[in-house]
Amino acid sequence: MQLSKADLLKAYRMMKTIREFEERLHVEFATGEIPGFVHLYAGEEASAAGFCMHLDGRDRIASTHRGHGHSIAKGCDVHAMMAEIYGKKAGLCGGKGGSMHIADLDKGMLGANGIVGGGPPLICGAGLAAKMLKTGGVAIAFVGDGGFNQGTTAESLNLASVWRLPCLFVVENNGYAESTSSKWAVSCDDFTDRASAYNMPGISVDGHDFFAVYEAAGEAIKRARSGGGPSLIEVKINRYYGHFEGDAQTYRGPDEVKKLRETKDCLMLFRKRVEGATLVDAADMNKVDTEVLALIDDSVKKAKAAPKPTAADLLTDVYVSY
Amino acid sequence: MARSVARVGIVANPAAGRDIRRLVAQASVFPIAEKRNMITRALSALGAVGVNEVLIMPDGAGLTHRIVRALRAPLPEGQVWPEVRFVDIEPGDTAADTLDAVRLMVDDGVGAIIVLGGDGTNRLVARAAGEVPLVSLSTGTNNVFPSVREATIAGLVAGLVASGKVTRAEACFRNKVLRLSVNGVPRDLALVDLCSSPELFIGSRALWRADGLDQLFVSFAEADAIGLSSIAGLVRPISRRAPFGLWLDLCPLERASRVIRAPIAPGIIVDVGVETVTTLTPGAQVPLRLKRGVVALDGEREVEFAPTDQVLVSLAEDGPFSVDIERTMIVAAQHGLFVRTGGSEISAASGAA
Amino acid sequence: MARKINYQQAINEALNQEMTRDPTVVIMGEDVAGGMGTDGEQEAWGGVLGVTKGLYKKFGDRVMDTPITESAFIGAAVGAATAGLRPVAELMFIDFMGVCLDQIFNQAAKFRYMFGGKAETPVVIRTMYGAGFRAAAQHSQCLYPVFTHIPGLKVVMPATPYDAKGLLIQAIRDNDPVIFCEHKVLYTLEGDVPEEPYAIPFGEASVVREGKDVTIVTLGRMVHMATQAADNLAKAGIKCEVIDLRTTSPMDTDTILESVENTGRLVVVDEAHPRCNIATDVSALVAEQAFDSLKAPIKMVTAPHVPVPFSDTLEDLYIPNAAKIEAAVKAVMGKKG
Amino acid sequence: MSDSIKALTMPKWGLSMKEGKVASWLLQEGASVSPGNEILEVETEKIASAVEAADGGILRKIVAQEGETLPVGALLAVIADASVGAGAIDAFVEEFQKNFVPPAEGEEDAGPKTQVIEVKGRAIRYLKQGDGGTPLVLIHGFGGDLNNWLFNQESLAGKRTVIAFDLPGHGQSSKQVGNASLGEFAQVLHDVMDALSVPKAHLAGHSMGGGIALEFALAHPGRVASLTLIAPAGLGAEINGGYIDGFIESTGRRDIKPHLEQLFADAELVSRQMINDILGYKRLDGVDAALRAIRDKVFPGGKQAVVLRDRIGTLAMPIQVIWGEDDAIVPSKHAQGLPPKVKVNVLKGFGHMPQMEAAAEVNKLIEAQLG
Repeated sequence: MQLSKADLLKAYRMMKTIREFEERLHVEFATGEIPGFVHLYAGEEASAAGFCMHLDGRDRIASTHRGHGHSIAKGCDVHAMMAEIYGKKAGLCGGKGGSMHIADLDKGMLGANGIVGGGPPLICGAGLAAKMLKTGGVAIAFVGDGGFNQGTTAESLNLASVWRLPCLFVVENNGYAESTSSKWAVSCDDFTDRASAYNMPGISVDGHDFFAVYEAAGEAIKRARSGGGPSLIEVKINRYYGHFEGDAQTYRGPDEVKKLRETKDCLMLFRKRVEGATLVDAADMNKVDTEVLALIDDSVKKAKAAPKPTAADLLTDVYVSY
Repeated sequence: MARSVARVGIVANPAAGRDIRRLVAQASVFPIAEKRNMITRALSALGAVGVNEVLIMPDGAGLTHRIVRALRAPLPEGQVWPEVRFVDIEPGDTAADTLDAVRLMVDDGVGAIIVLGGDGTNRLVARAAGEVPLVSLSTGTNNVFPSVREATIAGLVAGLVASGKVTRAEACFRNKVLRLSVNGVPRDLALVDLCSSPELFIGSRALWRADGLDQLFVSFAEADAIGLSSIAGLVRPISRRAPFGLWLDLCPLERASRVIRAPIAPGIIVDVGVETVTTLTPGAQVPLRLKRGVVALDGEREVEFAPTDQVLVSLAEDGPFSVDIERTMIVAAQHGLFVRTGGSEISAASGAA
Repeated sequence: MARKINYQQAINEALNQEMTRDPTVVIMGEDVAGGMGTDGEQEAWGGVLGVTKGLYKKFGDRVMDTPITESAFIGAAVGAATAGLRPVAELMFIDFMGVCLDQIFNQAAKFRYMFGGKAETPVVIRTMYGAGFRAAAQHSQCLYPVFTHIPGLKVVMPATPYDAKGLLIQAIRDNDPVIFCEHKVLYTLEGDVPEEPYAIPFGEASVVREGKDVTIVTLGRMVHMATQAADNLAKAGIKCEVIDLRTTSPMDTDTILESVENTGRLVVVDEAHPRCNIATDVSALVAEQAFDSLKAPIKMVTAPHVPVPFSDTLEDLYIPNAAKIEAAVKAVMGKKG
Repeated sequence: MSDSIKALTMPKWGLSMKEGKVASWLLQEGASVSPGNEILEVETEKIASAVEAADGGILRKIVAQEGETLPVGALLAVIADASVGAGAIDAFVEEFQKNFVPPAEGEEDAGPKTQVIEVKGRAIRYLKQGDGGTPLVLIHGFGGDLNNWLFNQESLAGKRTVIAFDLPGHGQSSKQVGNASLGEFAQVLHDVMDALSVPKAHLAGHSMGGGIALEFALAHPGRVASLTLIAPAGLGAEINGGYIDGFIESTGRRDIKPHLEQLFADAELVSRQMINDILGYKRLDGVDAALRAIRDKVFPGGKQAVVLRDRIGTLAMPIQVIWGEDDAIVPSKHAQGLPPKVKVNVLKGFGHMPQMEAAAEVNKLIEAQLG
């Protein structure tokens, strides 16, 4: 696996941007200024980045309620995302979607989704469109361990296999469906076991290791682009925060997250590897850190200052024409 | 007859059989449920030959959970299972689990360890098993070191060895091993093959591409093997028991002195250019040609190295002990261990010797 | 050239012409070709009642059979619509909405609003509804009010072959998600239909009969029941104005209100169950906006609040008919039934 | 039954008419009538018009009462000579009613049917009625179709073949309009006449159809027996551009109605059915583009592009112009100042559609010119 220095820095920036976006939201949410539900992706960055580093304008992804990471990785504008989460008119969705519905179809981001298991059927459709229009594009459904139990996911795996669609079904198994352990709620213990039932390859990768995800994603995407059909990839991963902001997480071990941050943090592992291999200087990555922090800081400042939508916005954007 | 406790360890790698080779090749998928079934079949056999206690490596991926459920269920009619204990580690679902668990099993005096996994799992167990013999069962078709055997039989032989009914001298043999040191410090080992490649990252570990492979070291090379060692096996087959290994410098096809078409992964048969073939004698320290890259141990990329690192490979004869399943059962048969006379119990079923 | 074809042929012709015109139009659904994967006939069915027959032979893999997985393929149609196709998905019976509703009302219907007006989802979901086939409680319902309730969806209820073709063409060309409801009893109904493609705009009711005494607002199959009632009532000197809504979302409220302002009396006929249906919706509209024009209380003729029964005697009692409509009209005219 | 007793029956105006309502009687029993006299008003879904007498005699008995809706072919009145006895009239009525079977629902129309002919790659719909003589060809205007002649064609077909057809871009003909000029349409007329083996014809054109007829006559004078130009284009630059634009831009009943009302002196004539028919036509694929192309070519910037009045004097065949004085689309003042050989008829109290609003009068004028 070869990655140029520019690629490595791009991946690092992507993951770092997601991390700082989420860490900042965690702080800001606690002030009470952010309305509604917010589900943070911190800890899972290597998954979004490992897949989205391979994607371009032809490709489409569908995300989950925990969608900020995928959105950033697929190129959604950070300022607009932040403004959206603050419910502002300048938001990516004009303040009509919020955290759970961040989407930018022009960027191939079919939306975070408030419905667990809502994405896979849509991704079958995006894959079908790519196949019929011969764009060479692929479509990726990111699903959690909760969503992967939904009937929609089961149906979509079957349909994608029957139609041999250029789709990837990525189960980001962070161990908890809301507050319920995947060890209890998932009958097969390991999601890759389900792949063979749908006649597609299924593999597991360590979601803390960007390089493991990146390589597996690359192969699955290559296979899909070349007409090889869908794949199932389980990314074993951890989230640093609760199901939603405000979740006391009494279902988790006392030092669980602390230990994860110390031993399995994807950014830490990434830095150690590229520095150890003398591929990227620490100074280059430190510079990225500084720039990302400034970007997030600026996005929060602007989001707070931005105006809210007005009464005139309530009734627009329901239909193209009515 | 003095009675002591017969213990057997079981290490099952829950992650084995789900790596990237399912995506890039047609490698077999091995469901966790089947691993659980293999363990329960082995437990039946272990109970049948009088093993008192079985130590199992716990995991976080659901295998433990399944075994616990199986233990709570009523036993099949007429069966007696050994006591089952999960060794005291906190599973992190990494390689360290296996190393830690095997060390604890060795400390607790297990007489044999049943290993469910592939070459990679056995490699880890070998690092910590010391003198304890392994009964290696392949979970999948992508392996060279373990063989595809029925778990019931594996349970029987592990029990016979652990309880001393068949002696180690009769049942076991010692494997060769390839050792890797970085900057003078022993780093890791390989049971079958060790290969260097100019890739920069370990990535998803498994190695399945022939292009770029630089050097291949094998402790043995079977002509009917799957994987990288097949390249050597098709040039010059070398048995597990031979007192030497082999070292091949590989190269692009156009520069090759010979081109070998080898099955380097399930469903992947490719041409590999071989520049030179050298006998690897025990003790010789061979430096790698590459300055930067990764080393794959038994087909899995494990070690990244930079130009500042000095990387050496050597062959040693003090590898792990393995139980020869076929020979052990022949010996048991010759001793009449499974013959029932009159109303008495078979001797294989008695307590530890 | 206009000529007589039936409702089912009109739908088939609309699909055929739009697929010819626009290569991004695709069809998917259970058995829309039929016989897939068998050793027998290709395109064995062409839809469970043969509505899409012939399209697979002409358009090949643009007519896609699906596994019986409504969530997956209705969702796939929605996803494909966001990605450059104009899918027409067939939800065989409207009753099956229960196994795919999320993809329709939480996904397709909401994309545009949730995403700040930047999404277009030009998907059509064709679906069969209505009683009269002795198909019992899970294959006979009139669930279009549920879809009508959802902002973001358009709901189309053609009553004639002419409308079926023109409204389906509009549905396919429309850039919003459209639920296209076909009454199974109407498939064999014949009528004049131009050969050329044409699009009937949504939100334009059709006044199928003019009259000064009573306004009958109705839709779908009930248009024909209402017309029959109006014919009978005309002999008794009662002139009914029959309004076919054609689409329930958008709804042509102007035509309803104008008519009621002229007649002063309203009967609403709806095959759906009586709670929260189109009849209650139209009644509320008139009560709120044209109350002063009313000379009599509004009457609603609907199915009863029970599931659709199987036995023919019960189903016939269940379905609103001309006699019930005539009685309602006579009641608002102050005459004894 | 005496041949001298004639039945006046519910007429069939247009192919889709099934029934009509007797609106009012214009003559009383005992009035004497000549062929072409208007006897009563009938309303249909599409339009209201007068029923003309086909035969001369005395209006002996009114059978249908005002307000009654009757099927096509139903007996409305009896016309007979004064010499016929009252008993014979009653017997005639009784006999008629006994034998009358109204056309059943959905029954195929036994009357004349439109046909389609392929002319240089375009499908052209036409309706042919009558037989013999020098044929009369009817040419409708912008946005119209052969049904514009529904009160005229049958009446004029008594003595000759009468052909009405849909211009390209109109009715049920192909929607390809080529360069959309009057010359293009004149060429289509030429090709249609060839295809139907009509070497020479009387032409009657309405509005833009009048311009087409005039253009054709100038190009092929030898093939034109006479010209009747009804509210024609081509005689002046003015035209109601607002009407043309409104007709094109309107998409629904409410917005098109006020535009259509400009066509008639009596706005009540614009029925819901007429509006539906026009909307149905406008919604056919290709129509919108065709109408816009014609507008841009023939009426650019709200003016007529082609004015031929200076050349009309060069034509040798009989020519007449018929205009509703209150025409709001093409001003009737264009009828003024034409060469003396052109017979000018300006009808008081009518608008742009005199062949519909004043069908009897127009039919009489055409009949007179055709001789």
